[in-house]
Amino acid sequence: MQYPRIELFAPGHRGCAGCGAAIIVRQILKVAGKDTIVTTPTGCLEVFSTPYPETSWKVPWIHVAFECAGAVASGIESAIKVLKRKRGKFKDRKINVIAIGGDGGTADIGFQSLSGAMERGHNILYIMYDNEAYMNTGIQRSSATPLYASTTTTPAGKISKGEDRPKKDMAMIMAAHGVPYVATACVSYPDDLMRKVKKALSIEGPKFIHVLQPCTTGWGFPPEKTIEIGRLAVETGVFPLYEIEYGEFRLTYRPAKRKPVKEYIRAQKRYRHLTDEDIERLQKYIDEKCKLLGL
Amino acid sequence: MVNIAAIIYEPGNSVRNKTGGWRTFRPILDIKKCIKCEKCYIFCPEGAIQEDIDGNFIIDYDYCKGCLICEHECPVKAITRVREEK
Amino acid sequence: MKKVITGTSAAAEAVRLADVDVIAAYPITPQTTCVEKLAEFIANGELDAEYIKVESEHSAMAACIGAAATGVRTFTATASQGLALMHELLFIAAGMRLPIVMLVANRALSAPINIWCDHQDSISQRDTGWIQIYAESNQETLDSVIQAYKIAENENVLLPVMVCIDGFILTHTVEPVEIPDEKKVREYLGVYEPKHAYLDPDRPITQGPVGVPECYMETRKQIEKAMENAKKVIKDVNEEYYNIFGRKYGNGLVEAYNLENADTVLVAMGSVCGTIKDVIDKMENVGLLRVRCFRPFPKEDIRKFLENAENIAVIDKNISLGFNKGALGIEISSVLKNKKICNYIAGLGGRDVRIEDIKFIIDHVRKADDDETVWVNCKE
Amino acid sequence: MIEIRFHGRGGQGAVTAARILAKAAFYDGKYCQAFPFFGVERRGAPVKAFTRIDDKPIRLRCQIYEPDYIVVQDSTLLDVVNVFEGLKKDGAVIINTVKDMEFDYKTYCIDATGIALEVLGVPIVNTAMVGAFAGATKLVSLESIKKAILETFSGKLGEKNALAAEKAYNEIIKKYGE
Repeated sequence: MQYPRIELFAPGHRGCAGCGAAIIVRQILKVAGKDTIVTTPTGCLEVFSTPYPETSWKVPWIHVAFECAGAVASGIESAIKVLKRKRGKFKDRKINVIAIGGDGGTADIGFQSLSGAMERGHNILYIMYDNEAYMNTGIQRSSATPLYASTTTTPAGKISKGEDRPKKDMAMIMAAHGVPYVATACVSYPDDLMRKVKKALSIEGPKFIHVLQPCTTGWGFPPEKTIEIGRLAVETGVFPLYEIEYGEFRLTYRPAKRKPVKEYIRAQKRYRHLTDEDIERLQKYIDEKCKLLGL
Repeated sequence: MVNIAAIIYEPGNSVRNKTGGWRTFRPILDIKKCIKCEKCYIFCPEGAIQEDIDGNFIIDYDYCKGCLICEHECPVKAITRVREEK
Repeated sequence: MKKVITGTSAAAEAVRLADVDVIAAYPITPQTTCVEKLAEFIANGELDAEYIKVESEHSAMAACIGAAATGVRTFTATASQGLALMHELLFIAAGMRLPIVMLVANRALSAPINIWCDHQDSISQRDTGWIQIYAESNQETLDSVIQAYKIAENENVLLPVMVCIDGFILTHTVEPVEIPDEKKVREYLGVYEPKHAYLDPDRPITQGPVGVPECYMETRKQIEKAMENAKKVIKDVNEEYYNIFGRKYGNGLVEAYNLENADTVLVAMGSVCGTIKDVIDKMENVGLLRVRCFRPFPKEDIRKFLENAENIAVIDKNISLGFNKGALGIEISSVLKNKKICNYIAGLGGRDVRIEDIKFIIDHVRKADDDETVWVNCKE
Repeated sequence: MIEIRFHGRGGQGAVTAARILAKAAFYDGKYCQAFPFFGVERRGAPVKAFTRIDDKPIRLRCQIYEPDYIVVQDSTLLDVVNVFEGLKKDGAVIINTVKDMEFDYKTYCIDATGIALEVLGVPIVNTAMVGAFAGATKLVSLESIKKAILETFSGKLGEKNALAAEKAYNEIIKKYGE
């Protein structure tokens, strides 16, 4: 038996067929276990998992607003501390406080709140499931949208190649907060992702994991390819997997030979406007980034 | 009656929402070919693939939305697709 | 024990006495001295609480929501721009039925930027589902914060409460305040033990789900019902508090002052009521109806107490731009039929409301033929 | 009701002086209120603070326009602001100066800077001025002033400030009689 059998995210949710976010949540909760409280900012996950009177969550869960998951998690963590200290509740139990937010709720509107929570040193784990755009509202660009991706607010057109800015590097920004643990992970590598969640939860203080989540609807690929696309992102070096533990950087996966970025790009509709020359430029950009990480 | 603050007190009660009706294609798992690598299990967005008491993986068609990640990821082609027909 | 302290210190003392568990706050004038005092209490071991030094008022309220939803007693304080920044979360705190208590040090809103007192900040949060209590003195500030927990945590209410005090006029003024016995207050309040909402792995509930059209309206109606319930609870708490601590404020919702035989009645909120009382003590047939609780709005009491008034002068330290009336003026007019009600916009942005201004208002309303709005002591 | 207005410069502790006076009145069994006039002034700019003292609870919340007393912490303020504005005809002035000044009001001159420099080593005159006020008006007792000062400043600093107040108090009595 490879994976824990515990299921804390129930079926019946309204996620798209092939939704990577749902897979990520299943994987997270398998390692986090029952003694976990989850907060989710507004976003796809929040919406598809809790249309009243139904919930898919089997752990205590709370949604407050779009831009404040970091602060909400801070409040929960502080309350647990107080309950332990003043009332003897949860005595000798480790209660995990996990925020699971999309890239919009994390890298954009929730960025300040997240930064505050990380800087203050709360014992929380923040997981960003990154589908590289505002999928909940219909594929608008976020600061996590990668270069050249076409979204509804950065559409490719006669004079536009889609998004004109490179992706914001959230993991490195979080690492700059000096938190004890930062990692990147991808839905397609469950062993790696689950090991990182487990490790993060064993560390006291603020932790951040950036998880890539290919989105069938937003990226434009058939639902069965969610895992394959994620794998391509990693194998091409578009999305390197690493962890930074107490400031020490370590690649956690090194492709035997990096695949051409073209394979990843051509598999998605959001990039279909790109010419071979465009992809060549992207390849160069990715090569440089990989070189920096020693990949 | 709506609960105070619309709090939901029944954990995981979305199970009453059977999403099997979403399917266009139905994955069929051939347990004879299955090598129990658990890929379909860990990659199913619905958690609709579970082990039965004999240790075989079975697909819960009440919830399977027919995304076919399982079919696509199966290393031994133990899962195949058929058109849903009414 | 009596101490000469500021309004913000009085609020902080109340928070200490209430044994609050989690405080999340961000500094803003003229509230800051409150959260500084609380930091001092914690630093000296006089209050055992987690103090989250958040990076904005938005996060202050979000952290309070997170903590309150985990089942502990919470407090924050803010003013003006900070309260405005919290706006969307105020709806959420009320919608999630979390008994958060907040001190609002009333201050004008930008632009132009102004740090001084008026009520525009809290009045602008009128419809968020928060109970609003306006205190007249530092003593009432302390008592109201303690009472706020009793009211907010009442099972028939379960709504957040903001205690509003006039910036500088109370926050930075020292005066004698009776500080009740800690043990007595803690006995009175007890420990907050929610039945409806708390995050606990042993009882995994979902808080803050998607309120689909089939349920949303009901949740709003439930809050309205809770507001209605709050009227009685606030009155009861006012009495109960009097019996234990020896102080009460009118009937809890409104305070009637010199209303017998009054043909002219001033209606106002907050610290200006003290000045009004001093002025009308020396006059004939002038009374004051102090609205202590703005939400829930005490319609019934207002009708009852203003029944015999001929000249009603409503003083507002806020303005509904485009309607040329203050919020209290609008609401009093909607509650009373066939009455002459003049609205006086006064004290915006820290403009002092002087004795002569009160005298002017009384004189003006008595002479007025019809409803009128007057900007008091305001140049063209 | 007695109303007192303090004039000082930002950083000289006029607000603290107003509060110490209020607390002292409270220790004498009276009701009191003290509040600043908060502007945007920083260190050095002219500032005002107010104290009210009464035998019954004080409800008035407006500023003080016709004070019974003014306390001028810095005589150079005379050139900058009209410190006498609204002062009642039978009101009095307590002013920090090395000179013997005469105004249209009963005037008490005190070299509070001298006392502050001697006792505290810094020219912060607020506690000396409160002591002088007590000596001049007898509205509050020296004991209560000292108690309020010791409550405001901890340890040695409190003791020194209480001494400064006492010196100023005695100085005024010596100069103007009981």
